[in-house]
Amino acid sequence: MSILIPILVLTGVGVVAGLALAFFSRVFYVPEDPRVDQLEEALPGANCGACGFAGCRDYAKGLVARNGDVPPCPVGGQSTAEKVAAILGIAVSDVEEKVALVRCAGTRDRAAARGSMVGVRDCAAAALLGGPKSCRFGCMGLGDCGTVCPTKAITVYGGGVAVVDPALCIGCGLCVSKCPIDCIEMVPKGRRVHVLCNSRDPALVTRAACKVGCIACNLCTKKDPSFVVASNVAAFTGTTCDPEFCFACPNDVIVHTDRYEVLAFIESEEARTDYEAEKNEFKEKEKAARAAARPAREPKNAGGQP
Amino acid sequence: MELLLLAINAMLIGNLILSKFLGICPFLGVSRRLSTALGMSMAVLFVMVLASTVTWTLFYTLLRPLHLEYLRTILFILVIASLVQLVEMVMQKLSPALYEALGIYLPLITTNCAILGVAIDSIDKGYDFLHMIVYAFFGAVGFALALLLFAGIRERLETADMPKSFQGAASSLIVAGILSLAFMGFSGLVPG
Amino acid sequence: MTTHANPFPGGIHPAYHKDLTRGCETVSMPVPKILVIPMSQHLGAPAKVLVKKGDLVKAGQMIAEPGGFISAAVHASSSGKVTAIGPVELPNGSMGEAVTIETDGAHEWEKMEPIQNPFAADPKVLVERVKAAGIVGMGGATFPTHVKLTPPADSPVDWVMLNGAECEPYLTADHRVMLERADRIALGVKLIRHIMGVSKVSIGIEGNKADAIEVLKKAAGDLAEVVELPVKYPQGSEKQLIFAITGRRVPPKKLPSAVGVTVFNVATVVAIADAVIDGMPLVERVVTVTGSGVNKPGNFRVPVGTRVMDLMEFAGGYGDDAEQMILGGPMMGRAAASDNVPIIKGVGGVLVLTAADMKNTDFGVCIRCGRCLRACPNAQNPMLLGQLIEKGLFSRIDEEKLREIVLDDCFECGSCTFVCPNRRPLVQFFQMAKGYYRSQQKRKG
Amino acid sequence: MEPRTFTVAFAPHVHDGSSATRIMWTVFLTLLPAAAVSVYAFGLDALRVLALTTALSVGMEALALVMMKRDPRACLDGSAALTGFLLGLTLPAGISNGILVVGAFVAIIVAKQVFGGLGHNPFNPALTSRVFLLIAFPKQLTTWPVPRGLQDIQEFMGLAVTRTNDAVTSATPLAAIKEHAQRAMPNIQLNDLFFGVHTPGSIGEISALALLVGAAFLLYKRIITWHIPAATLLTVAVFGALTHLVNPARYADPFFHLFAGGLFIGAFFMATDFVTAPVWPMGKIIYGVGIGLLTMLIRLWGGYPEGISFAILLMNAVTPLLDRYTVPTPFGSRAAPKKTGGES
Repeated sequence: MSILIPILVLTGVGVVAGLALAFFSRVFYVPEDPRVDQLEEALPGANCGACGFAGCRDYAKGLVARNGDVPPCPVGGQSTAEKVAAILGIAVSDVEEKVALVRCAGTRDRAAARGSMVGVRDCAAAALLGGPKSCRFGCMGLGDCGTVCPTKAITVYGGGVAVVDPALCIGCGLCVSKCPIDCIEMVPKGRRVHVLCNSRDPALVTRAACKVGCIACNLCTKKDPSFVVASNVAAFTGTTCDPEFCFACPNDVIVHTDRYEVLAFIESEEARTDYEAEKNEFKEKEKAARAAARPAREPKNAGGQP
Repeated sequence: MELLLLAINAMLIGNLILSKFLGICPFLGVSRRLSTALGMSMAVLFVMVLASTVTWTLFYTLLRPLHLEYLRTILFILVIASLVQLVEMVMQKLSPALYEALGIYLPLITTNCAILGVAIDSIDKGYDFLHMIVYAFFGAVGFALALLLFAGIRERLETADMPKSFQGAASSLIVAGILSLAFMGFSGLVPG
Repeated sequence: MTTHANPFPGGIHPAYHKDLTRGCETVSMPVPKILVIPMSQHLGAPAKVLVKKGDLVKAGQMIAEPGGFISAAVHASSSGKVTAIGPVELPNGSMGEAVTIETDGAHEWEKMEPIQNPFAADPKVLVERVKAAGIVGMGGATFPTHVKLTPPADSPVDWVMLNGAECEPYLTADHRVMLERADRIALGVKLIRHIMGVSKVSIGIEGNKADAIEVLKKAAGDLAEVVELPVKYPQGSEKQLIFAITGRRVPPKKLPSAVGVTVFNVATVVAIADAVIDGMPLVERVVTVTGSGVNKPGNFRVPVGTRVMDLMEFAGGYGDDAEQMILGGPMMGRAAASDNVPIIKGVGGVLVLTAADMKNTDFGVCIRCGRCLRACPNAQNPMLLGQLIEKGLFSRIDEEKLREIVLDDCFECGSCTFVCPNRRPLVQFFQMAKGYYRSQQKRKG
Repeated sequence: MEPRTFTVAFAPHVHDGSSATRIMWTVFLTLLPAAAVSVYAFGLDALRVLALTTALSVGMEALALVMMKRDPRACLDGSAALTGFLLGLTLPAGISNGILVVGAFVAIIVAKQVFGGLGHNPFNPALTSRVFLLIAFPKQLTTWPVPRGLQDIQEFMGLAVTRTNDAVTSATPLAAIKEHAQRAMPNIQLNDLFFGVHTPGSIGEISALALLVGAAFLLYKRIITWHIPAATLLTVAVFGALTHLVNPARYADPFFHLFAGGLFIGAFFMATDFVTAPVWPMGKIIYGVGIGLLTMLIRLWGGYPEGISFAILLMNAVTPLLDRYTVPTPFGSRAAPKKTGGES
């Protein structure tokens, strides 16, 4: 009998509390979509903010609120997009995975310096003073991009130019927004050919500032229409091209990543020597082909292949 | 005068966080921003006064007459848990931003030992209803004071070049330790 | 008339070094072989080029027209042939389009028609003339003057102020203008009174230019009161000047016209008078060449577009240990990377410092000494803001509304950085933060 | 003439020449008079304590900097030396060397370098350490040697000395008052408190005069502002006067409270520590008033005879809040423009 009283007391209080809570949960009911939690689960969870939302949960809410009508998560790529689409019950849109590319090869020995700077420790500050190089579009090499990179994919090597390691890059795009001179571009992951110059100055100015600047000579566009020249600088829009086309560039601005990693192309002396040798070979071949073609009165050599 | 002394005692000398070391979880958890610390303080203030009132009443109307004093811990926990659920619902409805900011720490008030501590303490010390209210209220104010001071310091430490190993909880605990040292100065201020 | 001046909060007392050039009469510099005339010498849209490569131009010929409402015309400073039109490095370190003229040495003029009897003329005609003459604020802000002369109807101006404070250390260009062209200033005041229809004109001059105060008092007579200002940097900043003379406080983020005041630099007023009376556009200005790194400090009347290297050659060259070249004063002027940059309308000084004079730029942490807070003329919080920007805690800045309260109103006078015992580059931090917010805005809109 | 290039830096290009290091060493120098008095009063023991705390602190700082892979030369920037010196000044002269090592460790490592070093410590390192020692070693920290004049030094120099006073320790005036209330008063001369050569106490606190000399220099150099010391001293005086008026038999008069104990060194040298004090004038005044109130609260009714260290430490914790909520209005926003044309 005596054991019953405490049991009753506890049960009674519990029932009262339970009923009160049930009542109040009606009064203060706030609807919440369970899909938000599912979506958050499906997202990479890097909370990098590259999508424009403040973290993955925010992005999930945005997805739910606009029923998927927001830019895809740049980090998660195709697989995440599929999961998101499954949860939301919408069709999968194709996501192009991208990686960052620093469009500059103007290392210290190639790009002219511009005065000496003191008291400057990062790109944002240096940009206010006009930058350490004569070229105002080139990488300043002070590494702001590297500090924001969540995967430490960007390093400034000895030459004073930041280089992205495509293997580490998750394509979040934070470096692009950080770079004060817009020297970094997101390029499709599969692209093999890159124009490593960002100078939108006219040819004369670019040439005075840097040995490896794009002077918009249009020689590359003649080789392959995937090259386009706009605002005084060339860009490659396709996926790949004949590696030899790159040798057409008089200032060695174009790299084919099947032949040379971007890093080696910019930093390694050896790769440079190899490149020079190959380029000379290519030029010889082209000259020979032209000589061979001339008697036949062919108007044009199609693409420099023998 | 006696109530004033009790208030000072509850707020400063016997500060829940800094001299009784109760409620450390929210103290470390929601002290990163002043605004959330303020919200947490308010929630704790509300729950603490309410919980103390309810538990005190239950104790003296139900347990004492039935000689079930030994049930108080489990009963108090039950009551506090329900109250926290209630606060959570109210807050989610009325202030979603604060609800988001407090996050997991809001339900954790349930296990905030400060609440249970105050409820049991006021029984142990044999306070009457008025003293119990004053004790709970100023105990919560002391909790809020410590939390706000701490949040201010942590906001300031955001700009500090702390060594990696001390960032976060490590330095927070050291700050809490020093604060606690400083609160030792109040010892002996009020006898009892 | 009263000469009482209200001291503004904060401010600093740097070493002025004005004795170097205070007594140097202005020397006119002959036209150099090459003139590089940028299209963007003013605040607002760049001017639109009217000439082509190979054109022959005369001195005073308009070579570019205003590119928008807030913009100004640009004129050739001498006669010669246009040899290039393209981007060059500007004094502020950026690149901008410029017309390069190879001068012929004849210096043939093509002036505008002088306006006869200007005080009977319609003020609109006079404003048109100021616009056609390409006049901009010559104190450094380079705001187009014709815009200032026509305040919008909803904020009428009842008090015009002439800024002769010249609070920047080293510079004496305005001082010399006041001494040598006091009559022109008086004439300019008369014109402004006519154009704007105001009766109250004050000329504010810092107390360390007693001779200029004397001369202007005599020249201005009843046209304007001359107010002796306390010697304190940044006394020449608009808001501080207005407070000193009128006691009116310009609210944060507002223009002086919000309290019914407009401020003109003294040199600008001379340019207005020159344009109306002589029909002469703004093609030259007085520049102080000074500092420990020059051989012969002095004041020079320089054609706009003269490259600094040409000016320095004429002025006596650099000392052996010249290390830093600053266009403008040492507080707000910009260090140029090379002297192959043109003198433009807003550059009042070329200051060359030796390594010994240069500030050590190694900076340390904030020790919260509070000197910057006491130096800030806007009573703001450079300390916390600097720390937050250094750590990139922009969310905190937004949260505490520091951007609205502090950053938007900071005019980068440099007082905080001047007094910081750990030499923290606070102004640089603020510029970075402003850049950050600008880029944020761009991304949003 | 060929174009030439120059060094580029940020505006402003000139500087007033001040430096944090110089400020630190200036504060250090202004403490020397007080140190000199205590060496006179307590003999070589005081010198030992001061030299040891200073040297140990600089050593700890160097150690911490090396461990954090920062430039260890920064240990000579004066801040560590100042912290050590201040710590020494708050300790009794006869304290043992072991405690000094612990003190320097707490001050430099725990209270300062853990938070990133100079500029970031939320609490005054010297006071944190003192309070820590007071709680950890209550006996040693409250054993006050009686000043012995120059005996020590005379002895050291081989001069003839007649030892007149062999009672080595005694209570401080504040402790005496606490224990015996007003009955202790006749034995305590305000003169002694002011000049300090005869009263027991911690090394730095005994002579109000010497501290005032140093403080006057700091104020003249504008290294510290008047707000904090003035607010603190005034609060203590007013509070002391009020309580004295209410019950003269129990509470000492305000002058006693002003000159006794560590109020002067606290108000002028500890509370004004840049890093841990509020920056705005209004905040400084609230901070000073708070220190004064808490000091008196602890002195009159608390468990400890002296409360200034606790008071400053407690108010240090309030500093971030004061900094945030006492910001003055920016120039121009206070007064509405006289002309309202175009104003929204």
